[in-house]
Amino acid sequence: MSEFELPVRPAVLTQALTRRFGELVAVDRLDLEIASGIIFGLLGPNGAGKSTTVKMLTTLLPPSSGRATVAGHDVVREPAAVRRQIGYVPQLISADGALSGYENLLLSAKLYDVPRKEQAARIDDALQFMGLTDAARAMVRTYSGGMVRRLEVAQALLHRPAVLFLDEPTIGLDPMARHAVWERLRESRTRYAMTVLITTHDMDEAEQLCDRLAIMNGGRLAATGTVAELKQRVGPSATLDDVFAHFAVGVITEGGSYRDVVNTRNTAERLG
Amino acid sequence: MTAPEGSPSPALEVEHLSVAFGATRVLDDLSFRVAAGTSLAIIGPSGAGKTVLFRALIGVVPSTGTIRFAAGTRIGYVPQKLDLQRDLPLTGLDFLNARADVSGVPSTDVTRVLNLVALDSRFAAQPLGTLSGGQFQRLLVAFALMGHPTLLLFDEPTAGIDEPGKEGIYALFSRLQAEEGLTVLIISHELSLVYRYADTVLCLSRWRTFLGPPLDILTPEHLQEAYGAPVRYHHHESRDTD
Amino acid sequence: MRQCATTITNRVTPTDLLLLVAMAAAAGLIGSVTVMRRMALASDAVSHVALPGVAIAILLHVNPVLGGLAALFLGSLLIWALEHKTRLPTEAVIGVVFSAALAIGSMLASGEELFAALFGGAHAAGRIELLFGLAASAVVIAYVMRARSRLVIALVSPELASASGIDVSQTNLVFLLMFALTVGLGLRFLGVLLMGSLIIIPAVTATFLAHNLRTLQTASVALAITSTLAGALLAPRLHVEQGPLIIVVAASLFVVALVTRSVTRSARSGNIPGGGRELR
Amino acid sequence: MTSSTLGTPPSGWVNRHVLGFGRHSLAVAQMEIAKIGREPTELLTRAIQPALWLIVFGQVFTRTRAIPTGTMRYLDYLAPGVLAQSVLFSAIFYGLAVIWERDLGVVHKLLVSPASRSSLVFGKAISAGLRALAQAVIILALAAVLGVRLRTDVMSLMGVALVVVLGGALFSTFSFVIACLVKTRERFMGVGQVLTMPLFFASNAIYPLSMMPPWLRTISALNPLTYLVNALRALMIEGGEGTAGLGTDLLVLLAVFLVLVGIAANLYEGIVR
Repeated sequence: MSEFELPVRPAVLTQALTRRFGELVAVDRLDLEIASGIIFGLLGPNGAGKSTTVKMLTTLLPPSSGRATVAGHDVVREPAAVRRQIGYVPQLISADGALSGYENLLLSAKLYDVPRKEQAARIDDALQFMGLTDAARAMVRTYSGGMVRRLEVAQALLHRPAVLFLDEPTIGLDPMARHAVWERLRESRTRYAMTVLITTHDMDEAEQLCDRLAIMNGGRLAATGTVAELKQRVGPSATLDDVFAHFAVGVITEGGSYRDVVNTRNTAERLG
Repeated sequence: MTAPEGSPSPALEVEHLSVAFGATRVLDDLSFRVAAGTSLAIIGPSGAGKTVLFRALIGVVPSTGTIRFAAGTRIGYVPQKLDLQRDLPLTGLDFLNARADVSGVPSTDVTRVLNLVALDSRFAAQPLGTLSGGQFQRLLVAFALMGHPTLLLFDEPTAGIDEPGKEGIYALFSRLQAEEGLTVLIISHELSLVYRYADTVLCLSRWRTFLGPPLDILTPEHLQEAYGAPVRYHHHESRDTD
Repeated sequence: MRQCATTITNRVTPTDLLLLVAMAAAAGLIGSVTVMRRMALASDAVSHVALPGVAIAILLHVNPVLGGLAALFLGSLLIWALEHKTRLPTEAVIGVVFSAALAIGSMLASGEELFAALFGGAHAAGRIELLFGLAASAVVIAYVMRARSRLVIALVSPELASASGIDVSQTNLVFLLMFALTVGLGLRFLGVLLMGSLIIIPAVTATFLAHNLRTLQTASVALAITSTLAGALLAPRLHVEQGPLIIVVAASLFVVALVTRSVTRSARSGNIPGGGRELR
Repeated sequence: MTSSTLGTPPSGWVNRHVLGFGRHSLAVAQMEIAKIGREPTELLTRAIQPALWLIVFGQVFTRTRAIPTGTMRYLDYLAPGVLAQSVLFSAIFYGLAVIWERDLGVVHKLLVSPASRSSLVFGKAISAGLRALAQAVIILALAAVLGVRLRTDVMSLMGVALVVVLGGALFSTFSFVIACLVKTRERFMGVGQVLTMPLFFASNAIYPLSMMPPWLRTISALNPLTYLVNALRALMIEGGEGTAGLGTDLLVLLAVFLVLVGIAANLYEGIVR
């Protein structure tokens, strides 16, 4: 594996990344650098610009200005290369309920050009790793919320992405299911030596899962650091809640469009 | 807030309530009472029948057992799921005025409820789709408050709303309770907020049901039993997370 | 072999115009509610049910509009019952109902009668027809104005509607009947197929322009009347059929609205914030 | 664990673009087809509609000879029209599935994969075409029972199958384009419903062009359904022929289909914004 040099470049790098929707600046000159191999949490209230950032990084949405590279590839100039290097679990449900877990995985394997010889082995491996072997032939619509999420993570990992993006991965899950998803994520990170970027507005998730955090607020970066660093910056006995409150001051306390709420609720309902 | 047990004037009494869909028993012999002017939080894992309980209370789902409301009870209901179409050309005011018209309430009531929930009439004049999560929740509460209800049923009021927004919604309940003397039933997953704002907690699960003040119910043992997994939540007052 | 000679009248009489405007106003109003109510499919199925009624009326030498109306009311009752009382997949049932209606209807009428029933035709309205048309339009308009609040709440959430004391099932039935009456109004001028279009297209166009109930209804009515008047007045000059031209105008307005919206959106590099779409 | 395939695109231009297009289309189509097999009842309920047309309409008009179809029996004339109608109806609401997938989030997943947009659209179109074919089998069987003079040689049957798939693919892609433009289920239902019946009646599916008023004749000449009916008539029926020649019909259908795929591939991305 000598031809395969370990990248020293950051997994994600953005420079003055900006996205406007009409008058609204959803993401405002964002400078972000995410080192390879860590679980990075993008924390912030609804409407802080987290999902917009992820959509730009996953090539779903062109930036209005600024640039971003993911795994060394520019999201605007080399979208195809970026897509090969990333896995994405959107906030909404992306597994197809009318197909079985196995078929969902097979579709991903084929779309990502996983070599035919390796497909079966990788799918079996993924099913086992995610604890879905017994449910592999069942229709996904019969899965519980936690199972759906684990399947989606498995789909996103089949092609061994360099960077995995997860948008609010545990929204609508009950505590037991959340813990299972977190555990799988932590393990897969080590196993595949990849970088994970998650967005969340949940303190627990940020604290338990992430190595580093960036707090976004009104489209801008309010603070970055490890959980401990951030707490220290606020005060000696600060909780992450306090950190959040400190850096997200002055946010419109009621961010998030109606659509967000409906989406979240629909997601919660389908998962739940 | 008065203690719920043995309170002289219950706003709602439920005795031996059962709901079954075919062979599946969703609620089994559930009994509880809610004192007037207090708040009851209903928690529990998915599928424990929380929403079904509400639907049974408003009579959309057939049930057995007794449901007794205090005389003159008017129910305001905010459902969990509102699968609205995108781009619906309806404003918050259209929606509230429609309720005023249907319920025979004078249209001045619209101003009253908007003031109560502290929603600026500028926002109320926008299409429903452009309201923020918190604003839309306030609008739904306003809708439920039209015509002076005495009992408010709230299904997952803060799903998908961020932390500051959640605080705002719960603070609103506290205020409504104090100002309007409302009795409030809330279904929620937000244990830390339940801890701060509810007078009584009803914990539903497939195995057991617990009822009591938050301090007694929201213990790690009870929660583990109900959810089948360790559950943590932040106490805001006491700084110990766990 | 019978060549279908379509008669194109040279002028549109003032009475016809009056009737057309009343019909268009009713169509625009009922359409504005239809597009919000996710009932486009059910309602459109209702309109096709008119065909066998028209055909039977022609066979029996009765006024075809009366036959059409009778079939429309029966059809709406049937669809309402199917939607509320059975657990059958509604779309499948509706599909069957309307194709059966079309097949039977097309079979009974023949030649130019078939084309007239499907696509309508220009003709001078008699006095009774005029009175009936104006009265029915008035009924539809009054109904939408009065029942608007109930309809609005029921469309946002049937559950909230029930909790607010609205009989959702009854509201749906009356709405379907009013829809049927509106289709009946346009049978002569536009025929079964095109009247459905006059109800739906201006209303869908209006959803691109409107942000509240009042503008939606105003725009929908205005678009329906504009299309109808333009179609009726231009048809003799362009020597084409009036009914199809009305729908062509309505469809053109739709395309213009669609294109305008896309252009303004891309010019602003994205969507209108909170335009109902997921942004962040 | 081999890391050798990490993010490496398949080597070679042809392999990456041409074969990649094929592989990805096939993968999408395969999954869609798996879904069809699971809902046989849907295929059957959808077959009721054309069956009604064939039995009620066809039988009566064949007896009364009210529609001038020259030397052809009316039932023979109608059968390809009804087949084309069922192809149209089964495909035209395909866009609803696209909107549904967007509302769920499935589209997001497809769009971040390395598969090209056109291969995704093409795969879905082909699967819709095959769905139409499954229905065509039912209708052909029914037509045979009713005594329609079908051609039964292998070449003709294959030709019919090909044309049915092409027609289903064409109208489903048309529906796809509409879905990307109107974006909401409610508007789609409105527009889709308003289009279907006029497309059907403004074609030569149930009566010959010669019978139509002139304005309707113009519209039907612009209507792809007319070409689908023509092609089917020529391929399916003993002694049947279209009005413009089989080659023209096929060319028109193929050209319209490819143009629509191009448009849909360009619009697809916008649906998640």
